[in-house]
Amino acid sequence: MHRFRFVLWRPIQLLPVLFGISVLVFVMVRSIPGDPARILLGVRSTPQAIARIRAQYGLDEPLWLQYFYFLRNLMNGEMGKSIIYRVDTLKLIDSRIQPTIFLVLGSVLLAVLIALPLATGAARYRGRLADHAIRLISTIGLGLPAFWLAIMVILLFSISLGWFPVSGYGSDWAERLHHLFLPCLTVALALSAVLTRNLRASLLMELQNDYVTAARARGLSENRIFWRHVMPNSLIPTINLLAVNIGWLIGGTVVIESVFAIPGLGQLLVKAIISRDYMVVQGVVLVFALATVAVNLIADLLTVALDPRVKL
Amino acid sequence: MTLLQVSNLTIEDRLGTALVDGVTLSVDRGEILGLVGESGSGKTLACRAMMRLLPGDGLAIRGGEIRLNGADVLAYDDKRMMAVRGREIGMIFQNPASHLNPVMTIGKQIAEGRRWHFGASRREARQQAIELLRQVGIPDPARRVDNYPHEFSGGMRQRAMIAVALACEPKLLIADEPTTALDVTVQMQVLHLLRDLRDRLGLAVILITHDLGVVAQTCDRIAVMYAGRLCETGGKRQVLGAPRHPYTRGLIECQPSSDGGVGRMVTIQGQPPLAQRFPAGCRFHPRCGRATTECTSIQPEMRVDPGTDNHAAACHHAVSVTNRGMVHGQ
Amino acid sequence: MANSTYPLLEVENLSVAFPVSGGFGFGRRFVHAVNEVSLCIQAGETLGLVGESGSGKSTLGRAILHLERASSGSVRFEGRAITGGLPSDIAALRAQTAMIFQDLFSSLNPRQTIGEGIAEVLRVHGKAQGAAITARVGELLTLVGLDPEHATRRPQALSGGQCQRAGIARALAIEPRLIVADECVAALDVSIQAQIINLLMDLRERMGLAILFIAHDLAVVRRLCDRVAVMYLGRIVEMGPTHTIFDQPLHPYTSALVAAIPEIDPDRPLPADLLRGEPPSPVSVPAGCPFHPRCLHALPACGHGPAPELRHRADHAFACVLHDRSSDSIHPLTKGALQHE
Amino acid sequence: MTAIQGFAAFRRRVLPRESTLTAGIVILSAWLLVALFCPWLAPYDPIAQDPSATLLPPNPAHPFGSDNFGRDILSRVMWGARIDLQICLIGVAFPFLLGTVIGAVSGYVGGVVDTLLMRLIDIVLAFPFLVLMLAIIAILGPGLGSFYIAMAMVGWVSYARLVRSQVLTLKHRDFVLAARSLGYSHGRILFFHLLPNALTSSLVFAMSDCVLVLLSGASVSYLGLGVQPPVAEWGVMVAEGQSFITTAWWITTFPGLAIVVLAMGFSFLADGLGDKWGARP
Repeated sequence: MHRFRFVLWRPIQLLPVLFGISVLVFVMVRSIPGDPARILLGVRSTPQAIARIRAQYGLDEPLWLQYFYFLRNLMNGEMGKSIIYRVDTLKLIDSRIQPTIFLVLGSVLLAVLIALPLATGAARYRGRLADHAIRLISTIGLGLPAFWLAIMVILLFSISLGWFPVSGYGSDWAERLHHLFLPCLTVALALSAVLTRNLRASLLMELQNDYVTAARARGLSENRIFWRHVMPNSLIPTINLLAVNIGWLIGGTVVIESVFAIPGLGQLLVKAIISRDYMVVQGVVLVFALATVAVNLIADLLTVALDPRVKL
Repeated sequence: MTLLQVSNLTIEDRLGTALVDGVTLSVDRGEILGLVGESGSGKTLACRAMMRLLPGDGLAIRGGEIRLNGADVLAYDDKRMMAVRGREIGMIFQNPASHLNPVMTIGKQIAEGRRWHFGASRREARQQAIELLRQVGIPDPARRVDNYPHEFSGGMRQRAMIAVALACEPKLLIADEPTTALDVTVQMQVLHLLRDLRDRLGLAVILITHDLGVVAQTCDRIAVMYAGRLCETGGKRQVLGAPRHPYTRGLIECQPSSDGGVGRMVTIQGQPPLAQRFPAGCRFHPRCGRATTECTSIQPEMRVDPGTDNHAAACHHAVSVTNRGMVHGQ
Repeated sequence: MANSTYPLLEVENLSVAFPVSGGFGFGRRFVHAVNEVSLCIQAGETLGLVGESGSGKSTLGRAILHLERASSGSVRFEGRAITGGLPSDIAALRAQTAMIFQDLFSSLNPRQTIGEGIAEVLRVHGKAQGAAITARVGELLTLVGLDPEHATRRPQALSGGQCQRAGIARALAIEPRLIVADECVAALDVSIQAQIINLLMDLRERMGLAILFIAHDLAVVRRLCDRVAVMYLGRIVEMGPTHTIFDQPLHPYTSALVAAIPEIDPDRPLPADLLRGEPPSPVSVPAGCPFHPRCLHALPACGHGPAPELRHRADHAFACVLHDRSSDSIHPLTKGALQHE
Repeated sequence: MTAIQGFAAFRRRVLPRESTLTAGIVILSAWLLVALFCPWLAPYDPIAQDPSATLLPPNPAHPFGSDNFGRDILSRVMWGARIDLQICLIGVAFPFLLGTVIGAVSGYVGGVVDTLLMRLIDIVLAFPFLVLMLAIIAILGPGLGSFYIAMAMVGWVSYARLVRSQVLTLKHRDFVLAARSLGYSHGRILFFHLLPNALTSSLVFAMSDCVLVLLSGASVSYLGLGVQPPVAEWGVMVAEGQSFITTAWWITTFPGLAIVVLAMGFSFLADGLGDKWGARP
């Protein structure tokens, strides 16, 4: 089918964005005042190390050439060394990425599980008590600061009830699941508020569409109309919303990982910022940006697969 | 034989304004009834009431009777009503683009009715969908059955919507301005299709429209509504050839005939009233040249002209067969 | 008039093309919404422009007022070149032309009262100053049959017919010589339609207005217009004085349109199928005569070569090869006349 | 007239009928009053330490308890309203102004300008919001000023996108065509005809954006990269109380609740205005 050419074309369209991301990341580190070599190496840099890094990144060359070196190094998987951990940034990221991935996936899963029934209930009982209650809860949910919610959740489930560990990640799968549940729940609670509100709104909008009237006029039951027509059509915008919120979600993990002391990328980023470990900052930001782009790409492709109207 | 009899139907909004007031209509099997009126005349609302599908909040049927094959539809519970919708009374709309589910194939939407009302299998329903598409004049139906609504042109979409309605095999089809959004040449094709279905399937049709030209060429009987009330009903030739109500007459005269005519057009002065400001007495009287003090206070009843067969008008000064010559002489 | 030697409006070989992305972004194609159209309007004349949806009639109307970029051809207003014209030429066009629209509510700024909208025109064009503005606004509203107190209302508070009158008042504020009316009665109730047509007739008489009346309702066009141009897929296929077009159409498309006018005559049967199918999308215009796939009289030759040229017989022009064989004696295509051959 | 009747009359006359809007206005004006009059309302100095009153649970003298330095939590929450309201207002104002103007011009002008701008927006949106902000703050150094700059650099994107899409739809409405046919200048069309119509949804979005800005400001401060101790800011207070969570829950709980309530106020206001103006961003 013609519209599936999109699958090939869309990634090509992303090239300018990827280029922009790399420029932005490059400019970000170069705009720190002071000698770049010294900044990249930290305070305890030796003259030899400074000379080496000057050569590797071409720091005496014009800026566009420096950018070229930066790209070349990136292609070779060279993101520089962390001044704190004394290892390659890429290796560092590799060792820290797993908890973050599970945190994000778990949160999305939980959030959808929470939001779907709530939004459905609110839309089907519009204007009744259930709807008002769900709307109020989701409005409160919007304003919950993740770091505070995390502490409250720890206070309740870990300290008072003792069901879950306070912090850390664990060594085997069962332990990790146990450790990750509370962080996932925290992120999911906040995310599900956004999802519930938007899914409810798009369900209500779909319910007002003319084709719903037409379906009623054909004698279909409200249940069939809702599950067969309204729900699938409302999920299409919700997928996009979820993708847009992935960026927000990754931001949330930064905070959550710090609170729960999970050795993930977010915690790494915060520590790197505080200790001025710019190579790590640069690497983590780049990884986060690429992940966001990838998620949006998947959402775009899903939309094309689900909605026959969408063309490039 | 009367299929649907609506008597004294009254629909009120939350404030108690009668948006449809005492409407009495009937449709026979195999008959096309034209329901004519301007926007806000309550014609669509009256038809939605027949399916008990009033749009929006706060609208309610406050009085009257709707009898389908003699049975009182207003007394039905939701479950029995669902068996009436689609199966007994089908409906098609002005804007097929929005009344078809945009992300479901045409074939699936037609098949849904077969599966829901008749328990057809997936395969049967698909075959029947192709057959229905052929019946409504879609070329190459076996291929088109898998298309989505946006891949159809305007006229084809209207045909597809008719096929979706026909899938439930209704006895009565309510067609709400089905040709208004179409070009004239395509409008002609759709009207032909409706006439053809009536002839072949014995389908009764209520054709809601604002266009008297469409009515004249398609319908058997005509009912004219103004501001929520019926003003004139009767056979097509009676109503269009010898209108008894001044509003009907005005409507006929202010539509230019195909030979154009010359000079200024005949108009009905003023504009249709808003629902909250329906005038007392005859609702047409502020715009009527024939109005007298009687018209401002007393609501006229529908009265059949004794010299005719069921040609009724709600006007204190309705023209009757006996003094018809006067009207025609202008 | 200073430029009385020129027609008020002259359009020559005007084309308007829109790019449509062909699926890959680089495969750019063009939709020729308006294709090599020529026409002219004299001062005080009303020209009807008819056609089905997708015929390009609205685009042509906008291109004439320089609201759409022409891809080739020219528009001249009182002899001044408008396409590629100087800002001063455009300003002269703007000072003497106005437009009225189909969509009653969307054509008025929802955040302005009717009075503010008209006053803005007066102020921008320097038609009135200070207290005179309010007086003039009242005058204009009265002229179109509204109450001066409607000036303080917003469009949402008016009915469709009143909005259309307000739109006409705003157009008149400019004191135009040409008005382009784009389907300006299509969205109105029948009883209101006639009122607006009468208003246009009155204004035309009183102010010597020229009107380009774009519509799909042929009966109304017949009543109002002096001349008619019929468009199909971006081209004018027939043009001439109103009575000729309606009584002796030469193009099969025109004759089908005329026959399809719904008539309030209970004894007239629904006309038989006049045309095959529906208007094709302007994105894929058929080769040869663009009308041939729907034409009941099409000859084998109609499907090839370039689209037929518009040929002129006195004040009547048409683009069809059917009358080639007997060019000296033309049989009008009234109600299927060709079938009798 | 009793107080209840008085309030009822006040409600009828002054407050709008919509309950969400009313709730939003009441919550926000309450916080505004607290922020304005905290020097007089707060029972204690927010940064004065009192070694004799450390880690007291809520009691009549300290309704919200006290922290490890003996500072009164209630007074700190009240003074915190000043900083956090300021974060919301300044944090939203710059992105709003910047984004609205850029979006409107880009949507109206179209062409290359618009294409370039859309690419730029795509690039900024490719970065997770908080991550990009943290990165900018990392360069500029911690502090409230850096936060505002980062907010302006990142936040304008949403407004620009919103206003641009509004302008793009409005641009094809007939009243804009009418304005062009009447010979109005581009500036007049853009600023007098398009922008007033596009602005409502942008304003509604700004109200809901206040929630996001508040949470970001508090998060950044919580991470130690925004407002610096000992200034009373809610995010900072939560961070300070975290180590005492097992023994003194009140230190973290009350500032957090303050954030939730203020955020609710903005959400209600946004929802209420959205319903009233029929604008859904």
